[in-house]
Amino acid sequence: MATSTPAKRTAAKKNTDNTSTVETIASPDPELASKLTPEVLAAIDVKDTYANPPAELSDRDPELLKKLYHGVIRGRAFEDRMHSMYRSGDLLGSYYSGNWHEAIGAGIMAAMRDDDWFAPLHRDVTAHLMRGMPPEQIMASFMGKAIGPTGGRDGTLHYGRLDLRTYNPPSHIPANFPVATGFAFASKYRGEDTVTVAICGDGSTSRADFHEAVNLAAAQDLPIVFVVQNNQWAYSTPLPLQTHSATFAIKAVAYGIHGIKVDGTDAVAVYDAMAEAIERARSGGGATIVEAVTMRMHGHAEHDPADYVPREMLEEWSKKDPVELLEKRLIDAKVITEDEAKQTREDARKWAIEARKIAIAAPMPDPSNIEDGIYAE
Amino acid sequence: MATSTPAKRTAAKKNTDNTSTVETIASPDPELASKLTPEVLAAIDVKDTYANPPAELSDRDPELLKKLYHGVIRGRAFEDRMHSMYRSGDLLGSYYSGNWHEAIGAGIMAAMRDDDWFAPLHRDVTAHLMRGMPPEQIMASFMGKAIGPTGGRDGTLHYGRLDLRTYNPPSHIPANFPVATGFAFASKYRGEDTVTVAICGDGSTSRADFHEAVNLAAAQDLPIVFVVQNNQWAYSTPLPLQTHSATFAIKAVAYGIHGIKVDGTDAVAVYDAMAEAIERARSGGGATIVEAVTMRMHGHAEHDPADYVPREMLEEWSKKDPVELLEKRLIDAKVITEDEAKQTREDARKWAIEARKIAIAAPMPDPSNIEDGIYAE
Amino acid sequence: MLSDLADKNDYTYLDAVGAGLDAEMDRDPDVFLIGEDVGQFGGAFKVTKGFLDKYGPKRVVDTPIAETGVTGLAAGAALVGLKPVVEFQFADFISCAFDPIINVLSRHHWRTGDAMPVTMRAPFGARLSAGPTHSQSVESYFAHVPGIKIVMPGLPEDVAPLLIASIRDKNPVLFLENKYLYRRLHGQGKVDLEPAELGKAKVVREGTDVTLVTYSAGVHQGLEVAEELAKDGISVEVIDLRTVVPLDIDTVVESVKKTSRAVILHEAIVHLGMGAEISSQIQEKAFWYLDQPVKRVGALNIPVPSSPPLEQAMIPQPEEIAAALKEVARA
Amino acid sequence: MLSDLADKNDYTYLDAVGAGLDAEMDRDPDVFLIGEDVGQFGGAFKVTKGFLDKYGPKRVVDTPIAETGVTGLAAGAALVGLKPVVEFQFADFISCAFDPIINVLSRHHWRTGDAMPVTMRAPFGARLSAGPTHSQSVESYFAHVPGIKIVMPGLPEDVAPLLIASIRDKNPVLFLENKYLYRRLHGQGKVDLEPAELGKAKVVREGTDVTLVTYSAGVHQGLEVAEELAKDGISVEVIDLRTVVPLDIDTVVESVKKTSRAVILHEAIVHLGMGAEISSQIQEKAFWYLDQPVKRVGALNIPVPSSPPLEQAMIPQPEEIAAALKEVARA
Ligand SMILES: Cc1ncc(C[n+]2csc(CCOP(=O)(O)OP(=O)(O)O)c2C)c(N)n1
Ligand SMILES: Cc1ncc(C[n+]2csc(CCOP(=O)(O)OP(=O)(O)O)c2C)c(N)n1
Ligand SMILES: [Mg+2]
Ligand SMILES: [Mg+2]
Repeated sequence: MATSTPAKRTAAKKNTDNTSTVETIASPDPELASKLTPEVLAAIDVKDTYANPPAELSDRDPELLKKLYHGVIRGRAFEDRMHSMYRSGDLLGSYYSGNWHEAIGAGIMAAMRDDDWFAPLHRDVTAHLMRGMPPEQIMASFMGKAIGPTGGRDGTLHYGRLDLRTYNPPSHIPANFPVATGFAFASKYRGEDTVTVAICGDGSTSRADFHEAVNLAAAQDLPIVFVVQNNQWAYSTPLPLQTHSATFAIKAVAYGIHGIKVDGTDAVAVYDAMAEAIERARSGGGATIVEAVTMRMHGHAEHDPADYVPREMLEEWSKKDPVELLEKRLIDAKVITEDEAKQTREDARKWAIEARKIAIAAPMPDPSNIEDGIYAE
Repeated sequence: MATSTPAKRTAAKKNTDNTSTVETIASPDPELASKLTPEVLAAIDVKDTYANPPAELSDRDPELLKKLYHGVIRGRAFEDRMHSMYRSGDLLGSYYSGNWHEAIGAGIMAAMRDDDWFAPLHRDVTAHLMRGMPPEQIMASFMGKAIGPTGGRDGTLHYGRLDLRTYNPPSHIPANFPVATGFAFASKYRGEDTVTVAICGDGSTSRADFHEAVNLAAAQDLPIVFVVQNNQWAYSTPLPLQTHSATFAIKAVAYGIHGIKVDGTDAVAVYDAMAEAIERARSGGGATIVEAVTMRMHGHAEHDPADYVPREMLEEWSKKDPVELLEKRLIDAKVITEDEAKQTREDARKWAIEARKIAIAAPMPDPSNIEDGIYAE
Repeated sequence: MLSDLADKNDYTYLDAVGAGLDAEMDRDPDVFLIGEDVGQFGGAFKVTKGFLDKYGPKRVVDTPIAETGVTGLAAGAALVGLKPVVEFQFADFISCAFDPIINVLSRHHWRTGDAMPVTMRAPFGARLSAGPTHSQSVESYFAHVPGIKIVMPGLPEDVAPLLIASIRDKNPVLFLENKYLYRRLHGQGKVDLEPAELGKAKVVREGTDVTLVTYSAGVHQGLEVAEELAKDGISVEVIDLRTVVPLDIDTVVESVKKTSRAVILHEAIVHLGMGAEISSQIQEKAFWYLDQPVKRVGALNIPVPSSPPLEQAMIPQPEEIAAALKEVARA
Repeated sequence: MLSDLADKNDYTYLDAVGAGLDAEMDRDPDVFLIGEDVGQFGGAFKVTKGFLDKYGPKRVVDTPIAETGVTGLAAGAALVGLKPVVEFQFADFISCAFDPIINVLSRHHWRTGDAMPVTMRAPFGARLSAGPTHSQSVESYFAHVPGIKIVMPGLPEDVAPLLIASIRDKNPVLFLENKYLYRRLHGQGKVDLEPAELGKAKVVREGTDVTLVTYSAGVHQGLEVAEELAKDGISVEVIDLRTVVPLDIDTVVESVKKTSRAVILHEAIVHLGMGAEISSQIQEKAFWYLDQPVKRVGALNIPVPSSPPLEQAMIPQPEEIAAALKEVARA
């Protein structure tokens, strides 16, 4: 695989060829990362649970586990539907797949309260759905339909509803980060115990908005959790060309806040990390960067064949399907039965098909009033 | 001292009231900093020599020591002159004092080669002078005179000359950081072994330009050294309101590069840190953040009485005059005699007075051609 | 009242900014100030001196140097019901917040229907030998973008009413304070604290021969020159736009229909300055009334020079304004 | 030659960008490409496909997502003699580099005399249902700022000559590629690789009744509409500005002196769009020749909507252009 600078060519090679363990791949600089012993990490308030075995389920609240399960199943059903809608030409443009990100969305949402504030980006369908965004509205956003959250004014991945305490972000990544600090600022200003959760990708961490927002949140002691979805690619750019940081969680050190690195394909582990970080924020203990490691299993968007991603890497990661993994574990732990699982999946499939029907039937918007609303009255 | 958020009020209080040791003050978060044992720092490629005793001088090259000494003496003489010129109304606007920053400038310049590239900011007079910028040109810049480096088009602290391989920065801080990565990029592109040194302040680290530039330099393995002059204030803003990072050197971790924290009032220590960082960059070992700790002994600029700075803090730091300290050590080590020192100071005083004469005598610019030069031909 | 204006019958442009802020913070607990050095220091120009003591660090927030971040923070806080007033230390630094202002703040209401009541205060302008990156007129950077209001008071008595209206407005408002006027201009009586209406120009001098359309410092230059020209028998009608976006073109056109001649004056560079839009609209809406081409007077097409003789040559001077008005009025 | 154009007699607008870049990189070892995903991926629109293989990672540089940083890097590299070509993935993201472009790149030569040869390529424009933050026309954000050139080719045959001239130019040049035209427009014959002169407009259709001043996609809309109107006996002269800054106003004025009527067309929002400057200058320089007010046709004063019916209602359509030309020509 050819990459941009001679020095990084090797790094990227090392990084993307060494597909025997998914663990190694997940770091921008495995060599640096290997120096981070638990003692070192403890001293700098960073936790690395990424390589931990899946969390023990026996003493867990079954309701929580079911919530996670329903979340990822619906997320996956929705993703499947969107992929097929893309292929059949239902959408105006492309679709930004959230496959393999379902456990992150579910873990986040299961740990958040309804009155907490949410500032997502572009691969967070599972989280949106769990938060109450109607699936047909999301579909409509990708179809330019009048029933979309912006009535077709904005489109594709730019959805969100303030009544669901969810920000609707513009394209620029991660513009949601500074906005999220404003949500958290307001919670503190009003003396409310609500927490804000913002999400961005590995590539987004290189930008101004990431740095200024995280530093600002830390300096102001805001109740906020910054989630970095490390899916190892930013469009075609692999981790070693994006940053030389050992991990993304460790970037917390630069801001004097807490960091947690977690397996983003393990919904329960994500839940644990988020619960810890949210609880800390809620009780005045400051901000956390939660790095959730997963893999982008599709192109950046559906039009991108992603032939820059080594096949072996995809193969390796295909074994870590967060939905299958959770289902298997819940069945093994007897939280659900095989039949229940089958039924849940079938229900979700129908639910997504139903949503598509509504979205397809919905009208395109009427242009007559597009000049309205430039200013709020 | 009242500061901006209730939580930070305590932090700032702790920080600015605890003036018994200058060491403690120098960190945005002393509590976090105390967890950074040498082992922890070693694991994350950060070095902290700040609390070290002054370097042993006996086995040093006397030429180097004299170079540092002449550098700081001239720097101080120039600063003194500018302060008095400000008071007597010679300048158009204010002056941004570099007092207590002389050792940093001298240490940097003594470690740089003439063909290295330099991207300074606003308190770097000593470095500029050692690099060959004529003193009357700098004065002229603060006076709007035709002999200034921009002929009066730009003014005050916006000077620099590309023929001296020195960037002339705009006001926006630290806009010099991304530009510096371009210098370093060109060195690498051309296979030259020149290194770039960029300087910014503690406050500047909060900005977009700092983050994007340092991350970019790291990702591209550029031969560059980023110096953060931690003078503990950014205009009226104390460290705890600026960042919660334990130190500025440790921010290197977020970029997977090296960090060194050094006593910025010890010219020899700064030289050592810079020599190490520059040598590493020159030999392909990557970038370093060098945090040089000192104190801003005047207001942000001369018009600012800085009554927000606790008096005890200034008193404490007045004992760490980098020029006096170096002089005393060189006399003690018999590198120079008392008489030589006296003579050097007197020469520098005359030299600065002479420069002022030239600057005062110089004409104001002629406006007839100001529309020329919008475009290069 | 926080400032000692309560007992005085004379106030500066700067006092009026402080008084407006104070009144609105006093009235509405959702209003807060945020920016670099706005707290204990009271801001680079001391506009918010004393505010930290009165309102405490919760409502007077000193930030790291982070124009992008702080502007985004203000957007988030505004979306959930607070009313942030962001101070940029110099208007020049608003370039660092260009991205959030146009892509986060300006479009949000049109996209979603959610209000975005962020006020952005920024001292701008030349005449202080501050050079290319401390002297810019920034209104043209934003005036092309729908969804932002741009308020630029000229008269001291308009400052507080326009500022209060800006803070109460549900939209992102760029409130550009002419820093050269801060301490040079005085208003008489007590500071008026009744909100003005945004988007309404004011005829500040009536005249019959030629219309001078201007705003901010131009209002004072214009009034002075008009006074001079009156001696020559030229009657200049001076219009203070006060809000450059939205533009009160009706008041302008009405005047031009009367005088048939128009000159536009601003301190910003002429090329694609606000004068370009105003000139085009006058011409579109009052072409058949015009006896002469509309003339624009503004700064030369170069950065703002630092050295006084250069700076003066760059920005519009009274002689140039007088000459333009005479030429258009007499031709 | 890198692209397979060598053997073809037909090329797209996109091919021409690639051919121009390739020719200049081939000729001058100081030219390098830098941006997000420009290397192995060949850029979001595949303009630089194959470049990494031909020129290697030293000269085709994939970066982190850092528009501010990369633009500043380009400035530094240019100051010391290299010739960076920065690709913005979408022109919309140039907002994140607004600060360095105006405060670092644009003013540097005027301040210091040092050349700043940075070319910034950005695919811009609407018609792809890409919504408010992927469809902007960005020329007005920068046209007020002295020191930047803004090049906006419309005809496929102009693309490579203008791009090559931009790269060789010693100044910051914003090279705005209309992404809607990328694959829709074809040029005939071989790609012309002789540099054009920046700042020169081109009369692309001669006419006598009305002058249409336009650029980029407007050129094609204009030519089509002119063809239609010819059937009605209206003779439209179409001017392609090609470079909007510096503006070749002489060519425009010369034409208007002939036709006495002018319409300006662009895809950008009318309010403070380039049309404002052009209209003002026509009026200033040819007022006594004008039989009708100059008319501006452009987008509505709203963000670019995503959904096709809304987007179409926002941006200028042929019927609207025809109506404007008819109105001005016939009145
Ligand atoms: C400021 C800005 N620059 C560039 C882009 C184009 N862009 C959209 S998504 C993307 C990659 C994002 O990568 P990452 O943050 O890792 O998120 P992922 O897509 O992998 O989930 C890029 C470059 C953008 N949206 N905003
Ligand atoms: C982008 C930007 N914002 C604000 C300012 C105004 N400003 C100039 S210097 C300064 C403080 C800088 O502090 P620091 O980086 O610590 O450097 P120091 O002055 O202490 O040497 C500020 C806020 C600026 N120049 N640029
Ligand atoms: Mg990613
Ligand atoms: Mg400082």
